[in-house]
Amino acid sequence: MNRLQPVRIDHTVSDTLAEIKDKVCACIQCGTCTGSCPNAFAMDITPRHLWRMLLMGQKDEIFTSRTFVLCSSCYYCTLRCPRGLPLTEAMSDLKQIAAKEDMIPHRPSTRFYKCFMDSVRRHGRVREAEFISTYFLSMSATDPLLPLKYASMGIRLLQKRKLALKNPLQKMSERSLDVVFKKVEEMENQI
Amino acid sequence: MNYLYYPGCSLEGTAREYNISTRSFMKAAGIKLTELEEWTCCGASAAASVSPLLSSALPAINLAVAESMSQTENLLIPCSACYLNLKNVEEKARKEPGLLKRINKVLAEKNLNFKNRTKVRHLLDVMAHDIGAEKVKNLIKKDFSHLTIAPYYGCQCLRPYPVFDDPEEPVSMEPLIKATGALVHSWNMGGKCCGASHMNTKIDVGLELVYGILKAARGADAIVTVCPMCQMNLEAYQDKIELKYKENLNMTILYLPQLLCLAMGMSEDESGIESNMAVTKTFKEKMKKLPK
Amino acid sequence: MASNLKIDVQDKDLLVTLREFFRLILEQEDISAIFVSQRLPMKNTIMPALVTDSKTLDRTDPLAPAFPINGAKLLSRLTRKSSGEKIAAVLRPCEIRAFTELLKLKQGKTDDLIIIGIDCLGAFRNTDYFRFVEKNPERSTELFIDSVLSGKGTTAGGIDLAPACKACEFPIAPNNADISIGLIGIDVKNQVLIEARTSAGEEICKKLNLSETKKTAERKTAVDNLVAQRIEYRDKMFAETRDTVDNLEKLTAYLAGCINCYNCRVACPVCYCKECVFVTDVFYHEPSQYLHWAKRKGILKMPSDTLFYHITRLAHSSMACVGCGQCSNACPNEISVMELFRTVAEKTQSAFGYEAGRSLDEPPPLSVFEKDEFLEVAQT
Amino acid sequence: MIKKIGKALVVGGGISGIRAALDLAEFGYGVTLIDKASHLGGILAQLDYQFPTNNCGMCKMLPLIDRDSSSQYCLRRGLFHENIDILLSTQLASVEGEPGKFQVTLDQKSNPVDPSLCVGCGKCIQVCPVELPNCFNEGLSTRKAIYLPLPHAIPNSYRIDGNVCTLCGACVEVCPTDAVKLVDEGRKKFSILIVDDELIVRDSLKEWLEIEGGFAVEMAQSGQEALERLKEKKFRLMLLDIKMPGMDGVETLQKAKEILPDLHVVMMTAYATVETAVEAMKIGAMDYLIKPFDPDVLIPKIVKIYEELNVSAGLTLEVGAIVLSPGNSYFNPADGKDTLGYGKNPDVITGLEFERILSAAGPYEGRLVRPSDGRPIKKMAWIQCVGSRDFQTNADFCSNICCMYAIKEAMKAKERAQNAGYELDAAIFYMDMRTFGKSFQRYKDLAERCGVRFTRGRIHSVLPDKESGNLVVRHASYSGKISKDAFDMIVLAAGQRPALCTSDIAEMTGIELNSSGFPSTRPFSMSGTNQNGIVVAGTFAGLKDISESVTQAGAAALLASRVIHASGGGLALESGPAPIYADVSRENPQVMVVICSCNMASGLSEPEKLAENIKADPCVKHVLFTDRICTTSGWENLVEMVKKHHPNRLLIGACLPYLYARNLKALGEEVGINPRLMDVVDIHTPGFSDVDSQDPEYFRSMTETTLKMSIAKLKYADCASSVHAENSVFQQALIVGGGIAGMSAALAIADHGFKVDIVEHEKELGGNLRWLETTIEEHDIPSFLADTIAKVEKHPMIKVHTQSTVIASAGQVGQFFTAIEENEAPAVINLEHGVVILATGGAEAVTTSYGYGKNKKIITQKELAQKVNADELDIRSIKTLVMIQCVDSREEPRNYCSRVCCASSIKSALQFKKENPEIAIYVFYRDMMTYGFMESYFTEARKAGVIFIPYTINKKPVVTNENDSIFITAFEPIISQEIKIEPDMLVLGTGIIPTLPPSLAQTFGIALDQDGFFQEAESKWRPVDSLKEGVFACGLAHSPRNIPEAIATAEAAAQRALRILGHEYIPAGRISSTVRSSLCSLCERCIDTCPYGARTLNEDGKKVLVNSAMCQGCGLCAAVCPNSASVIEGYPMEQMLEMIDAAIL
Repeated sequence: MNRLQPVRIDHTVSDTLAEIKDKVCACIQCGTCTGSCPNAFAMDITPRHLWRMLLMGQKDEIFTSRTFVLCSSCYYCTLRCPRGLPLTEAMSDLKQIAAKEDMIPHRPSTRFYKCFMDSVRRHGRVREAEFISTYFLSMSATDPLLPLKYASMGIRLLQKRKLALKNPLQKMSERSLDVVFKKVEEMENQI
Repeated sequence: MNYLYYPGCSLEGTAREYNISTRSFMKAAGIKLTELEEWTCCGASAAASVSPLLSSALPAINLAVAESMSQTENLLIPCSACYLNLKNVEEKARKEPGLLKRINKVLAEKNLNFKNRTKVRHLLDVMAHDIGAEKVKNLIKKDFSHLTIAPYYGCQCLRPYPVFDDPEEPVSMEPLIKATGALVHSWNMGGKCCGASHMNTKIDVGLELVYGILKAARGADAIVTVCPMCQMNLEAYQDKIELKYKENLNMTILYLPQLLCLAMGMSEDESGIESNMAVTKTFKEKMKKLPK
Repeated sequence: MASNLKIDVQDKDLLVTLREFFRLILEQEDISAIFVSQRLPMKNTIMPALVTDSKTLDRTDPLAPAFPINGAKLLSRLTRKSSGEKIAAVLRPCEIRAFTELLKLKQGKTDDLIIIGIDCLGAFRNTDYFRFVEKNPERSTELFIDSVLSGKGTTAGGIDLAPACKACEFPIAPNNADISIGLIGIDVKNQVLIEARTSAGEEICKKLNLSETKKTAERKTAVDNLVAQRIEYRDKMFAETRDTVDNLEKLTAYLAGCINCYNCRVACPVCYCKECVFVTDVFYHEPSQYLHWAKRKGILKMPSDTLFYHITRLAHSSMACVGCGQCSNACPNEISVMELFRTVAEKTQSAFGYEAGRSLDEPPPLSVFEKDEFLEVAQT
Repeated sequence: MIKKIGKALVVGGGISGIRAALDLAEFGYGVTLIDKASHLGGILAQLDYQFPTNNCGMCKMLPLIDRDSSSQYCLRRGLFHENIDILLSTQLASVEGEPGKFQVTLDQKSNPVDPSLCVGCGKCIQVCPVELPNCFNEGLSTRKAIYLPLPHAIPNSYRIDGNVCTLCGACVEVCPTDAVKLVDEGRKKFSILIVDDELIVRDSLKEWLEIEGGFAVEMAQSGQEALERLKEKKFRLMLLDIKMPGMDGVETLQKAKEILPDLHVVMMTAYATVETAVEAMKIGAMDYLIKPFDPDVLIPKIVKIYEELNVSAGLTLEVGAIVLSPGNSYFNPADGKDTLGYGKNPDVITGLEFERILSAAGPYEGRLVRPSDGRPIKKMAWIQCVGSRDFQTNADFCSNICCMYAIKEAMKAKERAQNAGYELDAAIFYMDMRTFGKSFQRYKDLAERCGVRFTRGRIHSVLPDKESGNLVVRHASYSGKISKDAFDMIVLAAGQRPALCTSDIAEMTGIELNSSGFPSTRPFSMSGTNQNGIVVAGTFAGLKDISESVTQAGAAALLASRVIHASGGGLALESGPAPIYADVSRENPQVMVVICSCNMASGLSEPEKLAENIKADPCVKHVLFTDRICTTSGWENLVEMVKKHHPNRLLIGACLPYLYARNLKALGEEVGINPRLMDVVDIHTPGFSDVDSQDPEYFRSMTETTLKMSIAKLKYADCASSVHAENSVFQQALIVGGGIAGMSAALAIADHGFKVDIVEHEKELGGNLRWLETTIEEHDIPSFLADTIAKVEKHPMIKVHTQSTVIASAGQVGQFFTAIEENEAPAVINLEHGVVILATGGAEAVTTSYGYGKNKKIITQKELAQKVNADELDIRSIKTLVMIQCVDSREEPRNYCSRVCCASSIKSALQFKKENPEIAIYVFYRDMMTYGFMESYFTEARKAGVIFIPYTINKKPVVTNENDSIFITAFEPIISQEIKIEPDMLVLGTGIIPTLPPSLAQTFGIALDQDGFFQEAESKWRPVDSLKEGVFACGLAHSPRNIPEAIATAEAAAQRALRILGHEYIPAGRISSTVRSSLCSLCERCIDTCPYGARTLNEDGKKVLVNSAMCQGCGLCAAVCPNSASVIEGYPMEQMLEMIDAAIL
């Protein structure tokens, strides 16, 4: 981890991160989050390290790491943080940035969520079969074999009457939340 | 006691047996559930990763509908993810008045108004505290004293809001399990994370977490859950885990109301057990051979 | 600090050379008197004396194997208050060490004092010395010196050193002597080693224009060997004494001959009380009390309180005991007081890492409080 | 004894309350000291060991001067002082009036066990059927409903815990002296109304409360009916259901309160309507109960309410000032999100519980075993900051003392293990090791050398390992490495919380509370509140260690005393006549021996034989047996015996000797026997020390020996009734140093009407405050300083000597003669004064570290402050600022924390961030010492974006100069990388060094510590005294401190000085040493040995003198003197020898 050349610390933090930085700047680097995280074993840098990089303005390093996408929202860190920082929320804020900027390494996650939300937008409720197939489609350039990994699962779900296959690409339904999504987009773009 | 009822998307699909068993259980306990009219998706874990406002607006739509239906009744939610999303809005809108305004600006598109008056309740909370083990005990018809059940709570009904149970060492399922005569498996994995949507995006990480849980459950006859995502992660990947870790950890995974329905002597239709993906042979046999 | 100097021996006569050296010192402008052992005119008696007339120095005999009194006590009388004049004192190492203890007890001062230490060749018991000197009234000291320094041993005329001297591991003057005269391991036919150990000592030596010399390996080996030999004797003595007094009954028997004459106390250089508690009313008990005690066990040794006396003295003085042996010398009933004292002192002093007479900078252990001392006692 | 008119009330009898009470009492005021508990001592009653000595030393607080006016035994057992009325089981009920004239009402709880009858035989404990956790041992052992609240208290009598007593009456039956009056008529008069629509609820409640609880119960089935009943009868308590048809509970509550405003209401609710119940509490309900009810829970709860309401109110007093010192409470780690398993796992305990485990009187008699299975503890961890520095528990503060007590406990535990023959693995998990007090850092280093492991990191959860039963702790190192460690036991440092009574007291007195619920004090004061005449002491305003508590209690006493004095107290003197005793010095000793037989009835077979053996001594005239001497009637019997037989000496053989001190004094006055000729010996303990041996012969011989020893003691007791000469006092003070501490002390003394001389070597008063602008709380320093200087200069009793120095001093407490030299117009002035306070201050340390002096951009904190004050700094132009803390500090040779530098850095950082939000500030630190409520500023600084980077002593930041630029290269442990910063300015926190010249210390005969600060007589118990009585120190001369802390030491020192100045003569203690000069060899060992500096050589060096006021009669001089030239008067050698003779019989 040590680099020969010391990192020049620069205070100017990118604007995109400013809001998240505010959420965690009272951090005391106690490591409760790291010690609590069930996914820490799979992370390349620990959550505490991630927050520190955020405070030090190391944006590129943050997004080349896979730490934040590995957050499974178990809220252990939020529960235990002695400073009461909204850490799970800050993780999902990072995910939002990755989604918005469509960062390639994080596509499996961000696309997954996007397809899910598209399904919700269209029907008001999620259509599991539809959303899974659009997800596979969106990932086909990155991981064309992805559908195969889940094929047997699909079949088992079908057998258990857990997947409704009808009308996979149905029109906007009565319950459509399109207006809501539009309004949200409009409001969020204003800021 | 009557409740408004928000099943959520999963309970219409992959978790249909949760929906079935919850309704059966409530009926047996003499509780009337009124399903929310035209309920919509809460946004699951996806909305928060896409848009913060949307992640508040989607649950708020349903809370606004609930308010319009009843001033007094609590909103019962079996799915932990939905529960947390709705609870989150309830809590946040109370603390940040600005958010309430912004939400209502969005909800105006649907001609809805959200006042934040409905109390969001998790199914487990209602079962453990409003109904209570004493009452459940009276409804039990079968003796499960030969079973050991591992209670698995998952994350989102416990954290970040410790509403009805200890968020580190939860216990609220235990009296209910004991009411069936079964023993409670002693472990400390009840509140641990199952990996959530990692199973779809980072499957290796997800498998590692589930492996840990299943391994710790060894010795129990079944794990009971109160969350569709937990249920799915625990039941649907057992073969993949066997392949990866070279260990057979097959385990029956039931929803908590399913276990109670079975103990009340309900049929397969009423408990929805035919939709479960992991019910071991041993478990089935034990179901047939009850102690006298 | 110390500088090594020498004086040449005149006509191979060590005593004459030393006397000349003392004369030079006494003739120093600022020195009014010299305190040194003298051969007294009557009965070959050796006693310390305060000499102001340099002519009388030809009877000076610091190396005679006689040790009738520890000079520390006398020096304390000379220096308790300032006389306004300076004196020099020639002392054996154990006298300097005892004086050091007295200094710590404010019983003397060094402001107007030059301490001249001299390598100690040992001494006989008082009674032995008289037997010895009677045989060779003229050159007894020379005989003794020759015998010791030539390596023939300390026994002369069938008489050996007193046990205290045989057990003494400090034949060389301690560091706070201003000047130390070295003899052991030195070719005393030709020269004597003079060490100036303090600035006062240096100053005097400078005035005497002594030539420099080097400490030789021979001296070191000779001293080391002597000390090793003494320690061997001493440890054997400790072991034997311990064996003899390791319970109350044995100790009572050991001291059975005591008659409360308190000679040992008077002879002891570090027993400094003006009036000993044992001669006060406290120990003049009511007649009924003696009877009461006698009745309890059927017998009461008279004089009473003898054991108590020795134990009290051990408690008060063993920490300052330098092992000079005057107590044994003084006992009319031949009780081995020195052996008992040294054996106990070895324990009490080592418990505090203390060594009586070693350094003026070490305060008497019972006068200082150290909170981390004897923690094991606190814990039990 | 001289008594001043003027009285103070001290609320809370922990060490702070005791200190304040003693300080006021020693000055001469009357003090009423109350405590809610049935004993004094507060939390210290439970703590056996304190660092740095790792022992107790509470008795060191007892008066050293005029010490016969108070008890002189273990202060943890109890206290007695002529000027202090101690009221236990008593609470403050109301406060009216104004400063100088407060009317207070006190509530005193009655005890069913009559202390004048109880003989402490303990038979009641054996029969009591109720067993519950013993709070003295923090619940680690059990006790009965009838119990001794503090096992070692004196006097001590049993109490009944009314909350749990079932009124079964078993104790009444066995009590041999009818001391227990159980029938509580009160409960029958306590009428309860139960309101519920469900009949079954009503019926069962009525049954439980009437039959088992003994209350008078009536019922109503609706809100309407309840209101009717309330109009008819005055109920005390109403149990009210929430969900009822018609009028619901909340509405009923509102209306009921209109009818009976004093009615106490408890809501009854189902789980679902808990929130409504909580709402109801806002409109007047006192509590709520959740259905379904369990009688085992419900009845005690109602009884508790009854007990609380049923205290006997009504004792009223008039006092001039009130000192509030009721202590604090502690965070319960089981509350809220209990991630550490406290309350679930018996081996997870709090620090206080561990203190009880360490205690020999604790649940395991001091053995290091764990609660769950009694297994020896081999590996143990301390987890810091539980409920402190934790937003989750609303604790944006540090609890001040936990770091140090954790280290102490670890050291003590290691020592215990070593004594048991093994090495304990002790680990402390901490966030910042806050070793900010004097000597703390070295103590921590010592612990580290002793093998205590210090691991930085916050432990979030403790999980039991099912198989081993051990507790597993997971923690992440800075590098992110997760490690697991299993321990046998875990100790949690539970954080501070306000005392439970805080809000009640605040309401009564009008004192303000801070955002954390603790009382807040006035700017620049540790003790003054917004209410004049009402002051706070000890941990009431925030947890403090002993030393700080004692200091602050002294300051509180001073402020209280000032108000009393200002309102006229202290003007009049009144003194009682000295008792007259018969002169028996020419009579032969005639001892009367009275033996209390109640505790020896079973052990003693032949009392006649015992009496006969004792009588063998011709001095013994009477041997009498009686019983229950400790009861009032028993004592009266004894008095009759004395009157009948007229002995000239009295010996009592009984149980608890200390108990009789006051009785003997009274008896002496009544019958004319000097109390010195009376003695009480414990004949109970020696006889039963070997419990297994119930051999009557053994018991008799032990009793006989004990009595004979005491007879010997009495035979030789000094019967002269003369009192030592009193030492006159120059009622005037000298203060060296005119900084804020010196000025505060001067004002404090002068305000009491005594003259003060201030000697200041500079031209102006003010010291370090002259370059300080604001405090971290943003209080304005210059105006405060100007104000103080004006007060000093205008004060008629204060004379300021600027540009002056002390050149020589001689004398002792009460009588010092000091010469000072005024430098400007050279002149020597001679001063006579009774006390001296050294307030010589301190200065910022100079440094050559981190390139200081090589580049203009590198400055010290003081230079920064001066630049800012002089407006020489354009904060907006600074882009990057770096601060380095602990420069040359907390490592040898300057191995101490200077306490103010961290706060100072944060203060500047916040100020700069406010003026220039764009500025980047990096603070390199080792441990941020933002102790106590200062923590919130640390939080604020983080929130403001200041970046704090920890470094270790082995890896300090490196400063390099490159072409006029400076660079700081350092290792950032969390991102595990070297970082390099180019700041526009580097500020070094170099800390404080004392400026107390060693020559001055020598002049006044006091010692300095190894760092050159004032050496206290005892760091915890006598923090501002020197071992030499009459010399005190305060401010930075004492130790590094911030302004209010420095002022607190000044006020405490002033209060200590007033004790002496308040008297024209200092009375000597009864027991004092003396020198028999004819025997003295002038070896001066006694002078070196005397710890109180009471001995000196006279002018011509021919005599050792003893100052009888300073002598404490400890006897060290007598022990060190070989021929008894030094003796303790009244303890002749013959006496000791005969006592020894009796003992070895």
